[in-house]
Amino acid sequence: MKDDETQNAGRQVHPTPLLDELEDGPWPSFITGIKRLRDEGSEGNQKMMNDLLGQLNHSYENRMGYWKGGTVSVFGYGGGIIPRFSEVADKFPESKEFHTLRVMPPAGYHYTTDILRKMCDIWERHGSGLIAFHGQSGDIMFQGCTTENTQKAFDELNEIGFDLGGAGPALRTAMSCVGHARCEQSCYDEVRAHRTIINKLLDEMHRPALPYKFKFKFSGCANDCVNAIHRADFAVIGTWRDDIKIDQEKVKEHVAEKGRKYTIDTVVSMCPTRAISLNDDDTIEIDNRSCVRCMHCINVMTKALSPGDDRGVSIMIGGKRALKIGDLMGIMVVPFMRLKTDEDFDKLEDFAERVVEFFAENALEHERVGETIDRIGLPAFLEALDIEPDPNMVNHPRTSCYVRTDDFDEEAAKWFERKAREAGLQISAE
Amino acid sequence: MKDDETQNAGRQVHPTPLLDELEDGPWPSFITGIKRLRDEGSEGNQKMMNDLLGQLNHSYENRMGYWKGGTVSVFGYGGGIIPRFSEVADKFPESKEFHTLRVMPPAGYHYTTDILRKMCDIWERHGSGLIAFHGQSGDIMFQGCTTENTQKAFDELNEIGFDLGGAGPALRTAMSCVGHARCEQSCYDEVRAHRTIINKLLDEMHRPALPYKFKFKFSGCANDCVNAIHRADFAVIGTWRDDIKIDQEKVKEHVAEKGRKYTIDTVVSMCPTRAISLNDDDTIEIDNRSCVRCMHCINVMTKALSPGDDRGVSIMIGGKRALKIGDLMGIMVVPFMRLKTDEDFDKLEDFAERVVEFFAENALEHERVGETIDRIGLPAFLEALDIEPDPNMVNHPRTSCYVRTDDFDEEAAKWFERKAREAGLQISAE
Amino acid sequence: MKDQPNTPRTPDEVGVPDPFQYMHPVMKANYGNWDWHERPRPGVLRHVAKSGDVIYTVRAGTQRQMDVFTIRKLCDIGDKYADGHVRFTTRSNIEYLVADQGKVAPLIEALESEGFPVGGTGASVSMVSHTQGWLHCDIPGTDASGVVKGLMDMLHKEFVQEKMPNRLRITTSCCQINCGGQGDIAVNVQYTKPPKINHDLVANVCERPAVVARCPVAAIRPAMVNGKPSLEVDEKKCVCCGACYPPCPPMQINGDDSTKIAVWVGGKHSNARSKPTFHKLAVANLPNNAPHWPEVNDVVRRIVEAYKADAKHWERMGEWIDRIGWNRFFEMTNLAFTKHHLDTWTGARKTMNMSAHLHF
Amino acid sequence: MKDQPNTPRTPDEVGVPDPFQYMHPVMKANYGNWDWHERPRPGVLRHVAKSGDVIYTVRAGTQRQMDVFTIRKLCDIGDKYADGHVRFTTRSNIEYLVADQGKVAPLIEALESEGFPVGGTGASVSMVSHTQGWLHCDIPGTDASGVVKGLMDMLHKEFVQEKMPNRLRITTSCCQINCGGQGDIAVNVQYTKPPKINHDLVANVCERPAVVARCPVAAIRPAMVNGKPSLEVDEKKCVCCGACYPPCPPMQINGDDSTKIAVWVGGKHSNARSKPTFHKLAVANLPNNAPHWPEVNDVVRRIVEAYKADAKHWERMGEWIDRIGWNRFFEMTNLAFTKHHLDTWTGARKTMNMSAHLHF
Ligand code: SRM
Ligand code: SRM
Ligand code: SRM
Ligand code: SRM
Ligand code: SF4
Ligand code: SF4
Ligand code: SF4
Ligand code: SF4
Ligand code: SF4
Ligand code: SF4
Ligand code: SF4
Ligand code: SF4
Repeated sequence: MKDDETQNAGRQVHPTPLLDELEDGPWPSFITGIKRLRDEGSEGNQKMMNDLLGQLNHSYENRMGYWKGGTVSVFGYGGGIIPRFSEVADKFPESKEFHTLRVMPPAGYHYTTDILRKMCDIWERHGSGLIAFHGQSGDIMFQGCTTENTQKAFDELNEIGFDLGGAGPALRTAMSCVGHARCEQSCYDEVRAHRTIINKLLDEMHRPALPYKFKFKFSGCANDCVNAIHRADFAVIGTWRDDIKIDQEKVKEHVAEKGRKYTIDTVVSMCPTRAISLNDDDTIEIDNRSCVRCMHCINVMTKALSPGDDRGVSIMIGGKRALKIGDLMGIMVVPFMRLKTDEDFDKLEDFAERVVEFFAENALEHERVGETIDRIGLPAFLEALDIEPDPNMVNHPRTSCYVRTDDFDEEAAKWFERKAREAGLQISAE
Repeated sequence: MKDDETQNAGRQVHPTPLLDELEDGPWPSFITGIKRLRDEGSEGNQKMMNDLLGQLNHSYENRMGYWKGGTVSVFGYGGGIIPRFSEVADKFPESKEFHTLRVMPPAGYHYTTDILRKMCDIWERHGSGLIAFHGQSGDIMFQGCTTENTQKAFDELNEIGFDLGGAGPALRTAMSCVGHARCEQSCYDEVRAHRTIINKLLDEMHRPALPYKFKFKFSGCANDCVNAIHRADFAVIGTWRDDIKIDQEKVKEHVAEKGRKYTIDTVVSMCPTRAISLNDDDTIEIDNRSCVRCMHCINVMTKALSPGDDRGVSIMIGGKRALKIGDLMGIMVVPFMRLKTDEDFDKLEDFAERVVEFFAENALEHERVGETIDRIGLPAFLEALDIEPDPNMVNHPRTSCYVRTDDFDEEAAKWFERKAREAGLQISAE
Repeated sequence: MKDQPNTPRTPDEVGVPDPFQYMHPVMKANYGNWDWHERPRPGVLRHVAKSGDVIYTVRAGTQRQMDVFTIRKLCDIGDKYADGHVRFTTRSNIEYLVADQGKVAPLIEALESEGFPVGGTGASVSMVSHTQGWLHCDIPGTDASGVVKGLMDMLHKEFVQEKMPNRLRITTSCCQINCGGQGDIAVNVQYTKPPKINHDLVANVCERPAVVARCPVAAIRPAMVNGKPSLEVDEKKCVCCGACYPPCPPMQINGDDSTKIAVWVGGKHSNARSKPTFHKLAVANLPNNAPHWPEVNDVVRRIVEAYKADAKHWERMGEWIDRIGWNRFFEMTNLAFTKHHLDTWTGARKTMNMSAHLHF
Repeated sequence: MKDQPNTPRTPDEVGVPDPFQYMHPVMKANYGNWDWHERPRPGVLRHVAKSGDVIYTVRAGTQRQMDVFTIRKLCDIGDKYADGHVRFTTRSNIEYLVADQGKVAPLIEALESEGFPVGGTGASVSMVSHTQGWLHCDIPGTDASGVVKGLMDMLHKEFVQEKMPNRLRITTSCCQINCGGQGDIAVNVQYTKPPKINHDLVANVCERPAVVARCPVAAIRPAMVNGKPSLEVDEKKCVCCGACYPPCPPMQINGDDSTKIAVWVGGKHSNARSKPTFHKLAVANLPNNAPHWPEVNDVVRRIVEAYKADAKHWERMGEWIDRIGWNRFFEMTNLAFTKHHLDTWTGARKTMNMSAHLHF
């Protein structure tokens, strides 16, 4: 840290006694980083960050926030910027505008150092010099920009191949796990699914016209490394339909290495549906009918076990956090959709479009799709989307007898037709 | 069966072609029994049962019921009789009145053949000759009585030591399992608990003045052989607080007899909280902290395992069936109440009285106590009854952040006080 | 009082009778001090007290709705082959208590020869829990005793042997009030049409505000019909629950054709292993086909057979289905999963599968 | 367009960038064909492809809110000791992808010497998920980066080693909107007072019907105050959720003293073993004590320690508590169970213990 006189082109540096306390400790300090921008950044960075620190210290003192919203956008787009205007601009004028550009990352968050440096350069010139990898929705957040510079910053980011993400009542930036790129558990091509859907629906992101936000998240398997079920309106999770693949030799090696009792305690007893039993010869038996594809045993015995070959995705609709009706998790709406061929991807894309369309047409203002489903009931949602009811959608069938069932037989006929159709398909496929 | 001419004092016997079909098959036939009353019963029985059969066959033909309610009671009591008047009395006049007397059984349903015969004699004289052991609430149901004979029948039953049970908006007849009388799982004296509470509150049974029905049920352990949790407003279930008692020699015998794998599959893997492990020497280890007193392992190894010694009851409030808000199960409101000494029984009695009093004062008309709790929220119910909140009351603490917590610290202080008190008690007891 | 012979007798409010006067002496002597039990054969329990005393229980099925002749016959058997002490179980089976092992076999023989099946213990199908139906109730959609008789005739073999994975408990209810409990299998009336209102009677018979309050979906509103105060039902809202019928009989919910039967599965009262559960819809809209209800019996049979064939020892119906998945349950029983299986009642969301757990 | 220099540039709607242009060549070559992995040491993953190819991942913690100097430093390290390919994880950790095992140790050394902790893999405490707080948001009750910094300073040791029973995921949210997710431990703002309304501003700033609609308990109604159209809150009903504040800033929900912190436990996103769950209230009303939040940190530390000491391998926080019981959780962490822990929201009944299962 330099001393007060020399720095910041002669301006006073705001004292930040409370923030200074956040420079100790082993974890990297955001305060140290921001101070460096104040002290060594581009001229624009320095000014803005000095006042930013001043305002932040003021917040720490008074335990109150001092930003308010507004409207800022770039040419051609209606969203993607989070505008921030200071309520204490009189004291801290240089950070009176401190907007964030939400920028979509490459699917799976892959970067080269080269592209990162380019981003830094742009943001040093036009913004505050502060970037977050990533926001909770997955955006690269270029934080701290004047209204004037917003367009410039965007133009340059756009030139290097990046686009704005979502904000407001719109399709939001999506996330996908590392999956296929590195992970052996991955059951589908997350990058392709992610890019196919979002790029198809891009208009809904850039020109906000939905009743409220709509988020997609893509996890390659049920470990759900991007928290899709809780945090996406449309969660795509990899799974498989056939049997878990077992390499019995490697099972034996695992048991030999970890011990028998340990294997029983951590694998057999922890299977949620008692589907696994350990044979006397230290191989295992999996009752695949009872297996719910939870991933646990595969996680523990990563060398010996792996997902089956008949892979695809399941789709859960309606996750969100607390506003208005309380937290919701996505409901299993599509138990299985194969996802391998071009046609498969087309189907997924088509389904995504139909759900967003349903949302656009049926949700109330500021209502998430999960709330819509709660309001109209799952059966009505399924009917609207022409999805056939399936036992996998529920933990168990209804327990309440409050329902009018005079058309039960017709409904049952649909099920039997479907089963016949599926049986037919299976026969013809064989 | 006699032939038509001779029987029933010359009256025509109604043909009962549909009912006749219920006389085949290996299970004892109620139709054969009723026909016997028609054909060989007392004169009153014969007439009444002929028309009863006629009406019942009529119901079978038309698939409609033909009884309606009304008001019938005995001197001094306002309840206990289910009045039935026929809507087809023109066709079947002799069973135009067909009331039921609900009579409370001895706790645990114990009888001698002698007392049963006495009941038969009374009912042959004053009623239809048809008795059910027992109704779903546990009453002996003396079914089929004229208005005129109701008092007579009751008087005679009362003389041999029996009393009317509940009907209408009142305390209802209770049930208790065989428990202490024969069952090694029983954790408290069900007979005493049952009789103490019901006989104390008897006025609420005989002179209906509650907002709606109120049922007690008593099970000696969590196997709940009287279905208390679903079907009682106030369920009393035996449990224990200390460790499960293990006779390791008998464990070994069990394993030797049933096999190791079978023991793992049916005991170890089936424990709901993974509290059991099988040692290499075929003894078992139970982590009693994790055990939820579900009874399963004790059921399977009845010789080797038994409930601990620090026994008592837990109380669940609010079970009922479907009307109005859907099925409810009782909520765990008192996790543990020791039940051994006279004082303990006084406490139980007192608590039961307070709950019924709360119900009388706070429930809406035709509202069960479970519905009241749902309406006002569990915290308000606990406060009204001066019960301290306990984690055993919930599967888990709240997940919703919609709550005003500014008095959290005062509430927390109560908990710490209670814990200090309990610790003190434990110390002074030692 | 006593000197006015015409005044009715004042009741002696004895309350719950003391059972010790009727209890078998061995049970009385060892009250609260039992040690363990075993089942020497289906229908027989052998309980051993800590004192070493032994009591045998022989359990037999009855029709519950018993004529005095049947009861006396049971008493005769009790006097002749047992010790004159009996009890009835939660499920209306009779139990003979016998101290002497030598009496057990003759007792069984006597019971069986009189047509009372001996069984209902352990992993058997016990007696169906029984309600009133057309025989006695004022609101029934079907009969009770007849339904029970049909089911127990069919399942008789499973009563007298213990060959199920765990105990299997069946319950019936003859209207949607559901006096029967939760069941591994529950056979319940399910109405399918809104009530038909006899407007001429409503004003006289029904307390209108009370009826309005009784409806779980607020589908009833007061209305003037033909100039008389009556009630109106919004048929779009009505869930055909029948709750309005008992307080207002002119709102007839039953119809010879529209009263149907639904079968539910997976209810459980005990706390053993899993927590108690409610039963879940398996199939609705089965015809109310007295006197044999063949369609209902057929469904029950398929469910019992599937459970028997596939469940693991100690798994109750609901626990078995949870393990193998509802998909496979519907497949094995050849029943259909429909939109009506998706819960729509309060708390419905918590019954949805909000996870990636899947059964294929 | 191009010939009008003053017209803004039309965006090139590229959408989600193609990651293959940035992806490490070994990952690209083996895309979708990985076989297994292991963790040679905390912070390092070794993934083996079906082809036999190997990729090492070295994971390090960052402050997420990074200045360009920090990012460039990370890039320098990547260029010098790794292959110039990186990614960021769901929890804002940076990952270096390295084909050559020889580079792993020097890379770790370089990261650590520059102050970037290497870890966050396997059964460790990974980076706290991070939101905006006073630094950027318009509605925050507390800061985010400062809270995260404090927690990670405290838990640094648990980040660089893998000594927890399973992965432990912490999340924070700087207002009750809760942009942070569910967490094994969640540190969230919990308001304790109804909004204070600046009636002079409401008419100009707020769309009143929209605000009324936003309230989950219908506690807001339009009202005239001092002759101006404004809004009124029924303070008895208000659950202090703060939902009215974003659409209507004059309804100030924050107060220097009344904005408090609650800690929640047992949230889980993965489907491994148990289904995903929401987190549950552990303690509320902790002071919003910047810059170190010692009371919050103390609670978190106690929870982490109890879990670490007592849970079985592979049990997540919520699974552990389910096994040992909430009673014991409160005992071990020295926290209080109060009436506020009893759920009162929609579906609350299903969170009650409707069974005889008990933990003593
Ligand atoms: C006699 C009776 C109690 C009474 O006071 O009348 C009784 C008696 C016994 N029950 Fe029960 N249960 C009786 C109704 C019940 C009920 C209620 C019901 O059937 O409506 C239940 C709850 C059923 C449910 O969950 O829906 C019940 C759930 C159990 C269980 C738990 C089974 C499970 O694994 O879920 C056990 C434990 C066991 O099987 O070892 C049990 C165990 C027993 C034992 C073994 C207890 C003992 O050690 O003596 C008794 C002998 C049972 C046998 O049949 O082998 N009893 N038992 C009831 C006989 C009913 C009948 O005639 O069939
Ligand atoms: C007789 C009996 C069925 C049987 O054959 O065993 C029975 C019969 C009736 N029940 Fe019940 N209930 C009988 C046990 C039950 C049970 C089981 C129990 O107690 O364990 C329940 C479920 C538990 C509960 O209490 O919820 C039960 C839940 C109902 C209900 C629904 C209550 C609710 O809140 O959901 C009603 C309707 C009402 O009360 O308005 C009802 C109403 C009736 C009425 C009074 C119908 C009416 O409103 O007119 C029936 C009279 C039938 C008759 O003609 O005798 N009955 N009823 C049982 C009583 C016999 C006895 O005293 O021993
Ligand atoms: C890199 C990352 C995905 C990404 O695209 O960025 C990732 C990568 C892996 N996860 Fe994950 N998970 C990542 C976030 C998550 C999340 C989301 C989160 O943390 O917010 C979850 C859900 C957490 C929850 O349930 O709340 C998650 C739940 C899992 C699980 C399930 C753990 C469990 O038992 O509940 C596994 C299985 C395992 O541990 O073997 C897993 C396993 C893995 C494996 C072993 C998969 C593989 O075979 O490669 C990866 C290495 C993990 C390691 O750290 O040892 N990953 N993983 C994320 C790293 C976050 C970090 O920096 O800490
Ligand atoms: C920046 C970010 C937090 C962060 O630091 O990472 C964030 C910040 C805000 N969120 Fe969020 N949310 C962010 C991810 C989330 C997530 C997590 C996710 O997407 O996985 C959630 C939970 C999931 C969900 O969608 O429900 C989330 C749930 C909300 C909600 C509640 C929505 C609900 O229906 O319950 C709101 C309120 C609203 O939309 O009215 C909200 C609103 C906001 C606003 C726009 C506050 C406002 O209304 O003015 C915040 C702007 C802060 C700022 O100044 O930049 N934010 N928000 C995250 C977005 C960064 C990015 O684009 O990558
Ligand atoms: S969600 Fe599954 S596929 Fe994706 S990174 Fe996690 S473990 Fe791998
Ligand atoms: S994936 Fe899960 S459910 Fe399937 S066998 Fe493995 S542990 Fe059991
Ligand atoms: S509830 Fe328990 S104590 Fe009572 S009879 Fe059943 S097993 Fe025995
Ligand atoms: S009683 Fe139940 S919870 Fe306790 S150890 Fe036995 S099986 Fe496990
Ligand atoms: S279920 Fe309905 S019809 Fe049957 S006894 Fe109960 S109230 Fe009457
Ligand atoms: S049948 Fe049920 S839902 Fe329909 S009007 Fe009557 S009470 Fe209401
Ligand atoms: S949690 Fe609240 S304060 Fe924090 S970023 Fe999200 S909306 Fe803003
Ligand atoms: S804080 Fe929440 S509950 Fe209170 S008035 Fe505002 S929106 Fe309604």
